Amino acid sequence: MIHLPLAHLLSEPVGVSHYVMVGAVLFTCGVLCMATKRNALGVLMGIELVLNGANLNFIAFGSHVLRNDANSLGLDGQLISMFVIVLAAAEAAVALAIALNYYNNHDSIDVDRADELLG
Amino acid sequence: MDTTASNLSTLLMLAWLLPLASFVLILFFGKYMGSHGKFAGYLATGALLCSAALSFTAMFGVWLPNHPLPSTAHHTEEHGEDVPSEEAHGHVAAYPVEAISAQPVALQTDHEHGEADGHHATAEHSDGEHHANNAPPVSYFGDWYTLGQFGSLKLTISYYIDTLTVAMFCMVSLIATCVHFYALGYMHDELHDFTDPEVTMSDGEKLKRPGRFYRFFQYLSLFCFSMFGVVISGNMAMVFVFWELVGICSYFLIGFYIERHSASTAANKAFIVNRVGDFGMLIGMMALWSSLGTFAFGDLKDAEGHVVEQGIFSQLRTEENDYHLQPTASMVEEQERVRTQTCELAADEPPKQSHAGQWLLLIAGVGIFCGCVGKSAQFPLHVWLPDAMEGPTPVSALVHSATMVAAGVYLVGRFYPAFSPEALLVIAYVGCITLFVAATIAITATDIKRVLAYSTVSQLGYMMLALGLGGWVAGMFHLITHAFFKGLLFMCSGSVIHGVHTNDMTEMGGLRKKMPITAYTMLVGCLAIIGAGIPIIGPGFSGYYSKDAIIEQAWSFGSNNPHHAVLKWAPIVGAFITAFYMFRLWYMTFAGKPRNQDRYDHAHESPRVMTMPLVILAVFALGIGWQLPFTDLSTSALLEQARPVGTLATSHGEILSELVIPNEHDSHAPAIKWAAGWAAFSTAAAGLLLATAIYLWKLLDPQELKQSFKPLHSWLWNKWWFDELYQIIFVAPCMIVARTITRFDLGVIDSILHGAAAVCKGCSKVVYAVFDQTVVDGMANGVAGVTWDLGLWLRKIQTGNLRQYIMFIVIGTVVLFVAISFVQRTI
Amino acid sequence: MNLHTLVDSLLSDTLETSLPLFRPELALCGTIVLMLLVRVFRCDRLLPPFLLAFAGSVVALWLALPAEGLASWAAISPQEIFTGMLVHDTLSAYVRIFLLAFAVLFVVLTQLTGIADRENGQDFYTLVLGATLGMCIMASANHLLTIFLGIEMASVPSYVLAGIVKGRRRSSEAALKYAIYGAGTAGVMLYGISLLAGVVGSAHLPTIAHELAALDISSMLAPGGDSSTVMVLALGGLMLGVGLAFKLSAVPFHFWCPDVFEGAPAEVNAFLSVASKAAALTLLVRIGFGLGFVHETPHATLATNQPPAAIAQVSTTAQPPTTFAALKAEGIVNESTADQPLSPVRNFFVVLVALMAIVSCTFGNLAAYGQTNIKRMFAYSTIAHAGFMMMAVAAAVALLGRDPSQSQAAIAALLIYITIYLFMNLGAFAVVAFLRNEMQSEEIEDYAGLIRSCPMTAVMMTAILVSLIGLPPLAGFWPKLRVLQSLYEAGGPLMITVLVIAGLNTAISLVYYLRVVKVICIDPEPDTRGPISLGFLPAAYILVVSLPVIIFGILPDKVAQWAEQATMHLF
Amino acid sequence: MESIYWPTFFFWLFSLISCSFAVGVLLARNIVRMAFYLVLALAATAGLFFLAGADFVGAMQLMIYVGGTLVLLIFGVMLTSQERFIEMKTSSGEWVVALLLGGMLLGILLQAAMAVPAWQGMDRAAAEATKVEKTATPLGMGLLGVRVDQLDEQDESRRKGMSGYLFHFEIVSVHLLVVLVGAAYLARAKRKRGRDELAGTGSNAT
Repeated sequence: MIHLPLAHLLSEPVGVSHYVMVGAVLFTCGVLCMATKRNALGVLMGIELVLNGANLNFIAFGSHVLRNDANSLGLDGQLISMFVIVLAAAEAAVALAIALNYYNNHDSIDVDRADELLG
Repeated sequence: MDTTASNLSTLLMLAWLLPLASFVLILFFGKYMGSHGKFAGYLATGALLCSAALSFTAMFGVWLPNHPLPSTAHHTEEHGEDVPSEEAHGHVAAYPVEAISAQPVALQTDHEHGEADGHHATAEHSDGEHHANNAPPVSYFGDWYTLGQFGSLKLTISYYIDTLTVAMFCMVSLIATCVHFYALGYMHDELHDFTDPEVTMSDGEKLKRPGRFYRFFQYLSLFCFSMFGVVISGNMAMVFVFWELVGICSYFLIGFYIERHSASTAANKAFIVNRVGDFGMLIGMMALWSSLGTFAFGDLKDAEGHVVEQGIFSQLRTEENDYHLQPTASMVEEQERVRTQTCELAADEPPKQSHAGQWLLLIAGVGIFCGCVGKSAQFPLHVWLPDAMEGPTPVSALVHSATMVAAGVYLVGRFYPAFSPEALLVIAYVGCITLFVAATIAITATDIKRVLAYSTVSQLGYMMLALGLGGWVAGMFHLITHAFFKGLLFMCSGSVIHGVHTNDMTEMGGLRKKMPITAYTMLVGCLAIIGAGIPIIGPGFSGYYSKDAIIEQAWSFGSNNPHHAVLKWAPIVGAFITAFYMFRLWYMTFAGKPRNQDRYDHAHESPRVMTMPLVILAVFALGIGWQLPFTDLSTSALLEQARPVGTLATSHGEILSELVIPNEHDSHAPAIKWAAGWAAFSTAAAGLLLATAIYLWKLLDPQELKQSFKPLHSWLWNKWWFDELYQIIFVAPCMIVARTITRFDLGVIDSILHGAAAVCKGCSKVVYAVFDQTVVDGMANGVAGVTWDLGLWLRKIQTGNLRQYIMFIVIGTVVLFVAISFVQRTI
Repeated sequence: MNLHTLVDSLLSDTLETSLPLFRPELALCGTIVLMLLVRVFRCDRLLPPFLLAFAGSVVALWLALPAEGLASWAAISPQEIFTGMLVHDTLSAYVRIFLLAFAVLFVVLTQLTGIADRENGQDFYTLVLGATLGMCIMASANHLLTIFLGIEMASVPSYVLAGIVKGRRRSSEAALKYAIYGAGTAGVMLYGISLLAGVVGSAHLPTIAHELAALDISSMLAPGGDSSTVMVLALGGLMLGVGLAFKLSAVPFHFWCPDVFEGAPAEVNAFLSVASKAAALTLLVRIGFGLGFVHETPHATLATNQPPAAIAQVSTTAQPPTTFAALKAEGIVNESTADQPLSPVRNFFVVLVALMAIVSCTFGNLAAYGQTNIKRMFAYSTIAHAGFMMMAVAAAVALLGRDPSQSQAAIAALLIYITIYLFMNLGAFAVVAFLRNEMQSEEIEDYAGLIRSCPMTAVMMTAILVSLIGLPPLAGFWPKLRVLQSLYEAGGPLMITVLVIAGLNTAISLVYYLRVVKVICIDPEPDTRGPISLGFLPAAYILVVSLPVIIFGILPDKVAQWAEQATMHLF
Repeated sequence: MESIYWPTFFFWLFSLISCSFAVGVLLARNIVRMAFYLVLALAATAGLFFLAGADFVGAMQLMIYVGGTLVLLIFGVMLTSQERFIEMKTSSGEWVVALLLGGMLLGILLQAAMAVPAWQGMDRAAAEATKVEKTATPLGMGLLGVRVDQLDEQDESRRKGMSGYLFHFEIVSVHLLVVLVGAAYLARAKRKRGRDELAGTGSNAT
């Protein structure tokens, strides 16, 4: 019988590490999104990704399914991530309002147009 | 046993001397061998073919039957639980080193416990099994001929044969044979009167001269003889002699087109730079000889097998001391004598016991390594190798990528038992800097051969790094795989140059359709050099196995020595850059649209005599890392057999007490293997993707990039300003001194007469200029001015661009993380 | 133990302990809600937003003051409230008074400069009070989520405040930069928090300190130890530091600061540079002391599972020890044994904060050189001062394991600094705001010859600028001296380096502050400028706000006394 | 051959979707397409939440993020997309710098993710024995300040760290109020500007 490593990969449970890696990818994508998008709304989407990456960490650290020892974050993880979701929503609302205000003043949503303040 | 020794030494001696015979014949009769010595080529090629046959006979006919490789199946049965599941199913030829290493890993654990207590606590561990494992590798040492005995100094022509020697013979002879065949085609211009398009005479005509076909092969034969000599040498003195011979051949070959100014300069440069390194090597040899009294590597035995004279290795790593490196009593004495003499200390002051003899050992090790720095083009003596590309391409392929430059690495590997951990650290750092510097320069080079030359320097850095980190097999393995794929790459580039008559990649493009064999064999070479393979489980190209082994060793080292984290990251970064510039080269040459239609139209595939070696080498570049199906034979298993004594142990620094050179088998621990494998794979893939995005998909515009990174580009384009730096530091002062002396000679009297007056005048001027104007005024104006300028300059960082600010968050975090991890250790 | 005791303890903790101690913040919440109601029921003619905000902040300040005057501070016992989410001690009480007092002064200032007219007054004051609320929470945070929440609550309204003048391009640009930079650093900080909490398994600061001590980091760092876990901890700590550095505008996370200061109105700048910095520094102290120090006996009422009676008893009987010796005698501080496991944590903190402090201070002072806009110059000055204040925190934490009484002195220096900085910066920005209203300009060169047009303002501005340099007769001298003294006490190569750089920076800062003084006092008046008359109330406001700069310079003892009292219960 | 452990399979599935669409957001040029990818990435993350046993948070993620925040963002897209088409292309140099830095950051973070021994997975038997309980009730109680999971915690010192979140639950509402007032203020149409100019900014230094 052929013993595919892929099958081995699928037959073992994943750990917190795996979740944190996914979180790291989301986080990095988010940060890069913020750093490369010239559309302010794209930047805001990057923020969402960043916060989501961190949130995934909280969920993973608090999960009893992934890690069953005394030192896990427990319910705190989920509670914190709920607050993060709420705070992210609030932040998104304000940031969007600011972006709209910017758009009204600059007639553009390009963040590279924000170049009057420097030095 | 005895017959094995004599058989081996005879076979290899023949293989060694055949090129010499060819050289002598061509030297005397070359001119008469056909028109322009056409027959000389056949003679040299034939000699090399015979050498190759003899080498392979030595390997497969004598060595392997007498020293069978340990059986993989047997060990997995014994230690099955240690090995990841894919190994349990032997037919997945996943990773040969792993399979072989299974046994020592298990044994090593108890070995290390003993070592933690100190070097002396190992006596009780010397049970049979332990010893069998830690015994020196099988090697044959003997004298062929004693040149003379001067007091205690005995100069002999001796041999030291172990698996590494045989493997090197096979590798060198195989590649050399391929190159000879290739050169038969490549050098056909030399078969008739040759017009050198790059040399213009004073009358405006191009230089016309008779062909030098036979002379080329004459040099090649001499080179092969010297190279074999380095490999088979049994003592340092003999190594040195052949070392110099190799250098001379290199000089001849680089300067083959001696009429070209660039070629003769390059040849001179190579020779001089190598001398700098050899000077260090001589110091190292003196240090060794003055304290140990011998140059020989191995122990000389009489007919009954009793040791008559001890070699370097067995003196430094005695059986009683469980093969740990320890300076001999004579070394301790010597160091102490030097110390008391130079420091003028009172003789009754007690000797420093802590570092007894270690400094001397370090000097010897670093001295020998200096020679290797020169020969293997390591930083800071790497400048000669790219210039050496002035030689014909077969020379580049054989001498400057596969063999001669590898001699430095080989010597480090051969001399390995005598390097102290501190010396290894020096080696590792030199390798690390080399690999990085050269790789970055390769990014911007546009001359196809120069890209490959820098790539060679960088790969040699990899090998040195691996050796310095304790990865003996990893380094040697990479030496062999690299020889194949780099030889292949160079010959492919030669084929391209032969086809389009230019070295400049900006004039190529789209050649894939015109020269398919070259293109796809070169693709194999590129994939091999970037270490393409399926991570963790394999299979992959040959570079995949050796490069992963190096990176694993680096990670293993990094986790033991957090202070030297840069050594852990350098090979990863190097892998990224390597993948980028190699595929940049391939895409620029073979993919896309032709940049110069004229050259494209005239391009053609090379003749069969040139493409056949390419195909042969491509097969090796693909498969030299594999385990031979249904056997236990693989390159790494062979090398494992030659592993120097004592390198299985984790060794600790004496002078730098926190330095740990980890046991190489530790690097195959699943955690390290997994992380390092993925890191290597992902960075290489990222580099490849970046190259593809820029040069194939054209998502990013290279011109725009060049503009964005203008300072960086010019920094790299000018090769980190190394040549200019050396010009300023070394060459210019020499010139000035020379000129000064000349002038002094001419005008001694004048200068004495006018001197006094001038000095007085000068002094007053200096006082006025320096003190009054600079110090007094400068203190007042300068400090304020400097801070003011600094302040204004700092404003420029605040660009006003929001996205750059975001980028600075990332930079700040990363930089602070790095800074904190360094600063905190020092406080 | 069952659900009942849990609920009981929650009720007693919340109703009896926490809410009474949380009254000032509740007053702020009430004002915010009231302001919304006033708008909903359209009675803003009756209750103008300014009055409401002023009354609300005064009430909050009054509630925050100790009941029996300043003498009764000693009666404040350090305790955790809201089941350990916040900590209430003299430090948080002091900073809260500071913040609310600032809020009162700030509300008056905005009314005088007229930035919050009746149309958008409700919005403006809601945001100001909301941000102040967040800062109060930052100052007493005791839990990683509270830290994040506090920073968000302080920052998000500030983003809007930066763009409060809707129609201006620069204002909207400033708001956008502030918001996006802030959101980015908040994300990084959150990730760091998650790593910290994930390794340690708790988000409650004292518990984290406890767990860190149990981890025994020094042995993990030794060869063969689990150094990779320490790496994760360091990364988490660093990323948490990024969020704080953003609030502190410490280099290299300061990029928002000059742009926002230039784009936002001067009043908002005063708010950002004083209140926001004070809260962030207090939070920095909280984190440094919370993670670098294990409380041997837990705070009196933190254990929610104790029966209510016991809580009441403990909180009444516990006499707060006043000296370090007493603390030591009671076993609260045990310098040799209890703190050793945490010394790597402290080292990390100190190195990180000291590095950023050095760089911020130097960078801020140098970059301020060539500025032409006064707000932008003050932005860099703020960065430099934040660096200086961070040095005090670094010194305090460095001294923590060795000499807690000196450590307290360092924190006292910080508090004095913050307090005096309030008057300096509020005064300076008030002058800038009033002058802007008069002459429509914020360029330094337009201030030429101000001493002849409005001498009182010019003199006060000069006093403030000289005080910002830290020259002796004025108040700014004392805190700088004390910080330098703490650095000297802390000793060690790093701290001495910091000391030297701090001294050099004082000299560097001389140039650009004095340049403004020169423009104001020596340069001739331009002909184009009309007469400037600030009016009585603005002039009086400037006088009131900046007089303490002179008074505290001559009589520094009072502030020092408050500050020293405020640091009493850090251990 | 061992049978497939389905949670792991779904983990790889969801994480693959999530990561690849996150990369999609990063690489997409079109803002609408970005929003769409973001929806998918976030929804897949919600799936990961479910897999980790956080059912309630997963549901919240779907509702608030995917349902709420994104609708907000898409509103923004619609409100601002009326301008004439301007190419907002990021230059190659910036891309390369960003990718290099991002790679470094990712490397550090991934290394951190793999570094802690306690974060490695359990073996299969232990994982299958783990009981997945519904978390909505304890979460609700936790928000009200009663940590019912404190009851099973044996370790005294850890129990103290398990704080109730009543405070945050209440104070966040004030925060949301403030934030909404602020957002509404900015998003409101400009009114007469005379007084703003005079008092608010005054500055003609534009």
